[in-house]
Amino acid sequence: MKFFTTRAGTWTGFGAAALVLFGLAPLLLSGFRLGLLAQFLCYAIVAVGIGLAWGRGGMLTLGQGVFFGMGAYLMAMHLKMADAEFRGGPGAVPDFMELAGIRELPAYWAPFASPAFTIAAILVLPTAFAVLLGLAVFKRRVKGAYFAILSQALAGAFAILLIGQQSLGGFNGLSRFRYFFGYNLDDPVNQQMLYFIVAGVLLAVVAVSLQLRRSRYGELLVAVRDAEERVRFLGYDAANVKVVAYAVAALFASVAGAVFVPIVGIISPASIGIVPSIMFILGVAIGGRASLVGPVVGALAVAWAQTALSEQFPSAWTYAQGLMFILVIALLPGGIASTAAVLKRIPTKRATVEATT
Amino acid sequence: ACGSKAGEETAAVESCVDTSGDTVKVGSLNSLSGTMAISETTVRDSIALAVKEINAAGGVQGKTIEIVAEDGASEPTVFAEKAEKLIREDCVAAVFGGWTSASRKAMLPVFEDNDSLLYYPVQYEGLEASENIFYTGATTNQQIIPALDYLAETGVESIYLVGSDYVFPRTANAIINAYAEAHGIEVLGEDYVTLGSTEFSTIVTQVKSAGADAVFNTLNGDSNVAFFREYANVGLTAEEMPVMSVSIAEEEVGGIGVENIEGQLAAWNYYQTVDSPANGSFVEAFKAEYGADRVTSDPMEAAYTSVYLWAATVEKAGSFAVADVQEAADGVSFDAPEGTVVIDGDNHHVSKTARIGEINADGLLYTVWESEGPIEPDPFLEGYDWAADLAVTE
Amino acid sequence: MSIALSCKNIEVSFDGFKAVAGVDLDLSRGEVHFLIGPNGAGKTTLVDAITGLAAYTGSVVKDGEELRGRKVHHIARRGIGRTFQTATVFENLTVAQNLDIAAGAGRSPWTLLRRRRHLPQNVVDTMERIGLADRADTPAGVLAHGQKQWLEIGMLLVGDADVLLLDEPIAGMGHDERETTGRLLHDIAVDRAVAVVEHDMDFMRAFASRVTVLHAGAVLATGSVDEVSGDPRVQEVYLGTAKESADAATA
Amino acid sequence: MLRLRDLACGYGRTPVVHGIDLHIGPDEVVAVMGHNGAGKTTLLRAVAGLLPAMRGTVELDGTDMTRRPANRRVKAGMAYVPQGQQCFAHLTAGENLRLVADGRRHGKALIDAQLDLFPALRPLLGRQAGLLSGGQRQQLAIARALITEPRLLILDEPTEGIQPNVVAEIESTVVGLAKRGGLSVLLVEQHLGFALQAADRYYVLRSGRVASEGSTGVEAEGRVREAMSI
Amino acid sequence: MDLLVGQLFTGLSTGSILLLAALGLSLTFGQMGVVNMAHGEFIMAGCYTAYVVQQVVGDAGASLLIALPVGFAVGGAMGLVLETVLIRRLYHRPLDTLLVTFGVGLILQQVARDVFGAPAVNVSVPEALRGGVDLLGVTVPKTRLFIMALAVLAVTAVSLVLRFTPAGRRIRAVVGNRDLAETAGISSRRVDAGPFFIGSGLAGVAGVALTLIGSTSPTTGQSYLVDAFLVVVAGGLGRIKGAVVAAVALGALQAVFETYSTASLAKVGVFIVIVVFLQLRPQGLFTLRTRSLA
Ligand SMILES: Nc1ncnc2c1ncn2[C@@H]1O[C@H](COP(=O)(O)OP(=O)(O)OP(=O)(O)O)[C@@H](O)[C@H]1O
Ligand SMILES: Nc1ncnc2c1ncn2[C@@H]1O[C@H](COP(=O)(O)OP(=O)(O)OP(=O)(O)O)[C@@H](O)[C@H]1O
Ligand SMILES: NC(N)=O
Ligand SMILES: [Mg+2]
Ligand SMILES: [Mg+2]
Repeated sequence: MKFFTTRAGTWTGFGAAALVLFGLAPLLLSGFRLGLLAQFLCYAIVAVGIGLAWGRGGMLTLGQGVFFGMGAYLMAMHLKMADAEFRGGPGAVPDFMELAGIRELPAYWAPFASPAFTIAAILVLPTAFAVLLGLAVFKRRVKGAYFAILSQALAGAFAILLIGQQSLGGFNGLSRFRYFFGYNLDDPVNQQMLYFIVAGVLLAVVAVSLQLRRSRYGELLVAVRDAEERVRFLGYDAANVKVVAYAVAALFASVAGAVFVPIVGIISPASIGIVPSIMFILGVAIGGRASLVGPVVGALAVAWAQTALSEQFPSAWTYAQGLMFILVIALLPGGIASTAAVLKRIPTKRATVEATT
Repeated sequence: ACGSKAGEETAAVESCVDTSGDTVKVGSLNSLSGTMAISETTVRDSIALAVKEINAAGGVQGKTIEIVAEDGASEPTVFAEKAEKLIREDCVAAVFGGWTSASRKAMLPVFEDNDSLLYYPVQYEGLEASENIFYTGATTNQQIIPALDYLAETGVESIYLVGSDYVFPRTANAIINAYAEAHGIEVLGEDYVTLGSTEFSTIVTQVKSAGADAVFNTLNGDSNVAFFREYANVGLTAEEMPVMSVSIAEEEVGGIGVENIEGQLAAWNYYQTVDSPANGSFVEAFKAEYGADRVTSDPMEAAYTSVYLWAATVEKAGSFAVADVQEAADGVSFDAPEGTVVIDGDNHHVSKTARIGEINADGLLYTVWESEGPIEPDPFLEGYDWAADLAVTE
Repeated sequence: MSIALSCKNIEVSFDGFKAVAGVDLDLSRGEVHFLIGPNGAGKTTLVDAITGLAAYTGSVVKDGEELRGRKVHHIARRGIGRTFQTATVFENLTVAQNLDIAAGAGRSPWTLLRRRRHLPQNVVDTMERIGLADRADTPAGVLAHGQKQWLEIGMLLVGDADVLLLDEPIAGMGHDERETTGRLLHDIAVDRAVAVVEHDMDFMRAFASRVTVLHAGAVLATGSVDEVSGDPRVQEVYLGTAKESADAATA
Repeated sequence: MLRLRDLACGYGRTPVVHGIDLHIGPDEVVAVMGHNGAGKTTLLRAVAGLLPAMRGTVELDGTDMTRRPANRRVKAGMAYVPQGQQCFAHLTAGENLRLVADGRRHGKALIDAQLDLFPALRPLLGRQAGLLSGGQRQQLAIARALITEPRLLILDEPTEGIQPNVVAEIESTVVGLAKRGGLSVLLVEQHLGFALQAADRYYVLRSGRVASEGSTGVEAEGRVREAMSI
Repeated sequence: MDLLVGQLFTGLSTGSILLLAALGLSLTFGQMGVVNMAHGEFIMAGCYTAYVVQQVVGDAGASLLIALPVGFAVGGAMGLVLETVLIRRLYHRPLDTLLVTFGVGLILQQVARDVFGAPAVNVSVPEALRGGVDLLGVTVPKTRLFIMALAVLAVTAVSLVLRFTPAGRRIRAVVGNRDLAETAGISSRRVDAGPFFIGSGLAGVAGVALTLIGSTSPTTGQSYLVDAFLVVVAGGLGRIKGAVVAAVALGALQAVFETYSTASLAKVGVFIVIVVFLQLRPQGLFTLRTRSLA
């Protein structure tokens, strides 16, 4: 393990991951399974952000679905606009609006015809929202379970809000995307391209997270997690430290949502409410919140297990899923990432210094 | 290595359906977990029943039908994922299932891109027609409009609209508003609650004080229980202010408690009590298979029917190939429990008999009015002048 | 000797109860200023007030700047550092990381986002000074009580605080450690103002340049060690010579 | 009274205390001294039952306590005052005392006895313990321990943070209780003077082992200093 | 006037339902810091208890009276099992309890589905509670009056126990500092089980009561969970008084929003109000301060 913390080790790790993602996976998996993997990688991107905010920063963000959803909806709006434009020329309204009886393009949709604007919005809007919300919450020192419950309620409220927006597809959400920045989405070659894009984004996100953890900021974040008040007495504004991690996690989730949309072909409130948000967290917890790759592994494992189990036992897989959460979290506090460590010290009872949650 | 760009043709996907053996696979895709499981598990059962019966009668094209079941988990993305899996990995000839419009909208591109078939068995808001979907539940002119006609006929001059906050109720209410305007009915209020919400104190108070002649209810699922209990408890009765519901079938009546809903109205195409030989044997077979205490309902019947319609179409086409099935579909009919249904080859919907039912003390619904014969499907309401503003043809 | 921090008429009350009732206090550079007084006299509360943790009336001025109403971290940035009655360090970080963080309140975002290549010189020096050089890579959580307190003092030193408010810094230390700590404090105080809250009178006698006695939220006496220890009122409420005086110790 | 045989304990897998033999006789006051980090607190936590023993045994009056949870050791007559002025912060001071007095025969009288001992606590009974000053909390903690009518009182640096005249008070109380009979005391104390004055015998720990032990007569101070400063 | 009275009543009524659902949480979450996501499923278990009892007893009135204590026992027993088997290992990892109990909730839902079937079942309302009474010109359903009375009773009982009994003191002590409680002679194991039993039992009672107005299906509990957590948070962790005020306030707020916009938007509105409110009172309505830095 020590090796991977060295510079050479880091490059080796990234190299191996790239080899698996870009070489092995496309070779071994069918188009459908590769598409599924691409979808799982989106969850993994969200997980990396949660690992940072929760594992390092102690903020249990039960509402990542909000940021994931923002990214996804922003991208979906662009795809719908592109689609409408292709079918009906500039100014045409997307198909679902016609069906809902909306004849006139709502003003806030218009800018999403521009790819550049869309990408900027995906990067900026959720992040800015996270900064505002983070400031409101962290400056007032709302933390721990309070923060968790609050962010959960946020996810619930956000989903409900979206359901009520007929100009965003309401309960059905947005679906039926045909083109992605000019490319046909039903072409298998383009679907594979999408997979490569997601894989690339994941590696980039992991790299950013790694840099943040190893930086002084990373140490500061842990300090804030463990003794927030103390940090203030050293002259830092602890709220700002937290806001940064929270915003970065939001950014990752938003990007993940944005790439999720062309891959899965639909975004609806059902994918961003309370339960999906908890699923994001579960992946991270199961993989190991405090480690760098733990969240990635956990997110992939949970998503994969979910698919595999439900294919095998369509009517009883919830049992297996529930059991999986219970067993892994109760027995492996550090997640999958800690398996080795746990095996090593089975004879004794408790970790010396327990990571505070 | 980039693929085709917008405007260019994408190479057609090869279907992997294998008909060389003596079985043929079909998918059954319903929510077996999550909030929608409450309704969709019943549909799974009636699909299985139809398949069992067809197999017992020799299968389709001499082949035994094999069901691949998947759980849509009440999530549209899962429906899309599982549909793709059924098509591409299991190579099914057709998929039966879906319930919410969101799940259907999510699956639609999957079926179109992979050129496969979905049989969707639930009444819905209309305004859709895909080559790759067969809609065997009612569209609005086979359910909502007859319900409105019935209310108008019985002298209702004002209504109050209550619905769950999602697409079907919103679209339905848009249609109702247009209808009401054209027919001089006053809409006194329109309220939406979150799916699954059980707090109806405010709404029922408002309904009561508005004093409409009738309530048009597009609530779905659990909310109905809370709504009708509250409704009964503030002293509102079916005589005083009837409620016309379009999503309450035999299953739901059990959960609401018949004492709270007796005498209220519903609009569907099928009730367990429909008096026909076909229904007699359907109900009997269903109870034999799943227990005497189970009831049959409209979506179950539509799902059951959809399997038979598929089988009949395949027999007519003499092939399982999607193109052949699409080609042969027009005019295929089946003597369904609800009466004869016929596929409309243009819009892939089926003709259906509309029925207004009243809920009786035994928990079953009894027909109090029915259309003269099956109504032709008109998903885009092209035959109704007052609806001209509502929808656009695709 | 210059006045580093000047408190005028500080009052802190909790739901009507005055924990600090009009205290004037000047802390000068070059002095180790002891704050003593019975349990509950308001010493910790006074420190809380100065560092922005408790709301108060009155005024606290450092280098001509009024600190009242400022946020905790602003006050810390003005060079006022404190330790806590029970040591609080970052348990999951190493000694070196603890100090590095304490040294970096003024760092730019850019520096923060980069990896620490080597420890800043003042961190290395401070580790030496507080006797934890050989435990640089030990997580602070496993340090003994006393070591944590040294680490806390060290964290103030690297942070360039020039007013240090130490709440019972030698609690739990053995005799030798007390000596070491005392000398350290004197050393530190050469160009800083150090205020120490303590109940250990031997320690106070050995190292105090100046003593202020609080009693029931107010200043009872102030002066040199001898002046204060000779004050009969101080003996009565605090030092005690016999059993009887304990009864008077109620705050 | 109390006998530790080859007791080892620690955190995680690393032992901090390596095989300690120690005994306390009836009505005896025994002081444990040692540098910061020598393992005094760790030892006391193991005696009190908050840390599992890795090896060895803890016996109280001949009964093996090694596997008993902390609360049952209290019922057997041990009372432990942990280091660091700990109290139930969300309860009032009065409730802190009543908590342990509940279910005891003369609960009220016991509380009163403690309040006589620590008169400073009387006016604070209605205040939330978490808001008390450090010294007030420490007094509360000792009072709480005494209410359980222990036969063995375990004190971890009890005078830390307490004003001098009350320190003297506590000292005489502890010694007095032991003298009066029925109470043995295991005391960890940094204050050499206090420790040697209060205790009958002493142990010096160094790196989790007993480096020196003996009685606290004349010359004890020299021996202790020597044992500690190596 | 009617509208105002109606609003007032609706607020109180919604509030008392929220309160009933949240009261158990204010023990398990508020006092013990356990984020029990299976609390909703305990409520659901209470609903099914009412159903089963009614199947056995027949008479709706008698079965309601029997189901209330039985529901308490069923919920309590489930809580006890959960505490003993899982939560016990997790007291030092409060946020992990959230994830584990989420898994438990999933399993319980599926169990309900397999035992009772996915569709909702009916629990009949006793004759005596059918219909409404006219109060100041509005019709108030008797079922809601019953629930209000039950909520008042439950709250009173719980706060008296916590405040004034030795058991209550012990609970608060263990919650505050387990090790210290042990050394004060309190068996934290035994004490932990107490609030968990009561809290979960209250969920069961809530479930029984909620059958009077809502549905009984495997997902029933879910609809109450998030709101119940919000009540506890807004009220201030572990403060029964806070939970009462917060429940009624949220209920009233919801009712007002609903009247002037839609019910769905009302949820969003309530959330926004809570975020704004936490700006003013970050630790909730009623809080206990301490001087520690933790
Ligand atoms: N937040 C608060 N609310 C109510 N009373 C408080 C609060 N903080 C402190 N007090 C009271 O104020 C008084 C002064 O407390 P403080 O901690 O300042 O004493 P101290 O001088 O530091 O005592 P010690 O030497 O024992 O640490 C005490 O009686 C304490 O109970
Ligand atoms: N929770 C813990 N986890 C791991 N190691 C610990 C823990 N607590 C203490 N230690 C280690 O055990 C050793 C002994 O600590 P202990 O607290 O017993 O010392 P002590 O003799 O009581 O010191 P002091 O006089 O400072 O209170 C120390 O080296 C410390 O690093
Ligand atoms: N199609 C429906 N009922 O959602
Ligand atoms: Mg103090
Ligand atoms: Mg110690």
